[in-house]
Amino acid sequence: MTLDLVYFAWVREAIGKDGESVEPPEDVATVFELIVWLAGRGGGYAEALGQLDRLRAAVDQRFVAMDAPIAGAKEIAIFPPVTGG
Amino acid sequence: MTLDLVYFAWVREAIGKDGESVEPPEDVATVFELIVWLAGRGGGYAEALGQLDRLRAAVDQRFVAMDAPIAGAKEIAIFPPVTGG
Amino acid sequence: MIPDVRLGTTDIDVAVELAALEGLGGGAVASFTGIVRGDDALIALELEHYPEMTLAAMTGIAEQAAARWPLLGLTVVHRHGRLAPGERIVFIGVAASRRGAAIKAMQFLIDWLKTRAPFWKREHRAGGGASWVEPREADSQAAARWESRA
Amino acid sequence: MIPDVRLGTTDIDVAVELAALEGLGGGAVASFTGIVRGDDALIALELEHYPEMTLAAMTGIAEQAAARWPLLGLTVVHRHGRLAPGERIVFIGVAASRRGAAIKAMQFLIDWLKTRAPFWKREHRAGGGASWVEPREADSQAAARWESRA
Repeated sequence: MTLDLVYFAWVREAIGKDGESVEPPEDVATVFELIVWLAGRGGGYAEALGQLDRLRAAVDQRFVAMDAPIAGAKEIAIFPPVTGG
Repeated sequence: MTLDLVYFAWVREAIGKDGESVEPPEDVATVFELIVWLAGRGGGYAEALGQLDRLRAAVDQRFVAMDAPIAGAKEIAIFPPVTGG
Repeated sequence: MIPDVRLGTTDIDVAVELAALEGLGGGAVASFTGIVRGDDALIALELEHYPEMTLAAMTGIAEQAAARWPLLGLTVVHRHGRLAPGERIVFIGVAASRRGAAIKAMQFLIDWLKTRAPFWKREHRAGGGASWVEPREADSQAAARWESRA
Repeated sequence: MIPDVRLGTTDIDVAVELAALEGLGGGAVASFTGIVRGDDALIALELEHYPEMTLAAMTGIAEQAAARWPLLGLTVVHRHGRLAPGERIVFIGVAASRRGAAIKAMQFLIDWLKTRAPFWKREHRAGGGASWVEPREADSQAAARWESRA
């Protein structure tokens, strides 16, 4: 399964790009597991994704909880809590 | 003791003037007693001042409760609850 | 910060009032504008007031707001006299560093102006009828909730 | 009533937005304007956002407000990009028949925009430093109090 990932704010900065396409292994079923798998790449990924409580996510442009399934998703966004308004 | 009375809204309309000077008897000591004394004049006074729970008052331009003393007061205003804003 | 409190008969320029508040360096400006509703058959709203007392009462309410919240600017403008449907009656604008203080102070100001400033509204209707606006219980309750908070 | 929700990079004309809301026949217009604070050494505030999602998220929040309160008009304008101190970030304006709905909806909108619209603020300071704004616990709490009310 090919997923489009997008990153924002300091997640984007630490990883060093604003998005990419990935093919996670089949046992990666939730946003949480996706983040753990990505963090396992080390370097900027580990830095950006190491603290789960500082992260939020959206699946296909909708905010989701960390245990949300990723089956069928096209675009998954990972970012810090929002600070607009 | 001479008091300047001022009336507003339907109190003014029922009494038929926007104010007057009065000399209440000495045993009239509070706003409540003043209103009862005025209502005793009958006619528009009785009509305007008959329902105490529909009236509010100010002594020398400050809102007061009905049991407020009137000793030393110069101007006493009697009116319905306010409806501005 | 000295509250800017005014009473008059001319229209209120909301853009001018807000621009002044926006320029005070704060991050938040909250405003409220009260307007004569175009209700059925209403042709005019008349606001009677107590000339010797009104501005002082409005100023007292504004000073209460300034004492309760950290504000950078506070403007209250209230009109009296005869107003047509669609005309502005009252403008309240509050500037503060953060939104909590600005919004709460704005809400407090309108709640207390409605119940503690000496204005009386009369509605003139098509056909010649006129009636004094009755006080609303909801307004008393809205004002009372600020009593218990220092 | 269809909420008027916009996202852009140009300045917000508060006077024009308010005039439109004042003309809807209601008795109450409440507004909130968020401004870049002139804090110590801040030279610019940068707002990053999620282009494919932001407007839809803002619209969803506005529709929630329209479903919860009887509103006559609702305008939300949010900017993104680089803003100087004193510039407007966000404008929220709500028109309703009575003030309770207008003020509550305005407060709901800013509370939820702060916590449920995909924007991220970065502060640029004199000397070249830049830091991402941390989310505030007070903002989470302000947003959460609307959860329990249908």
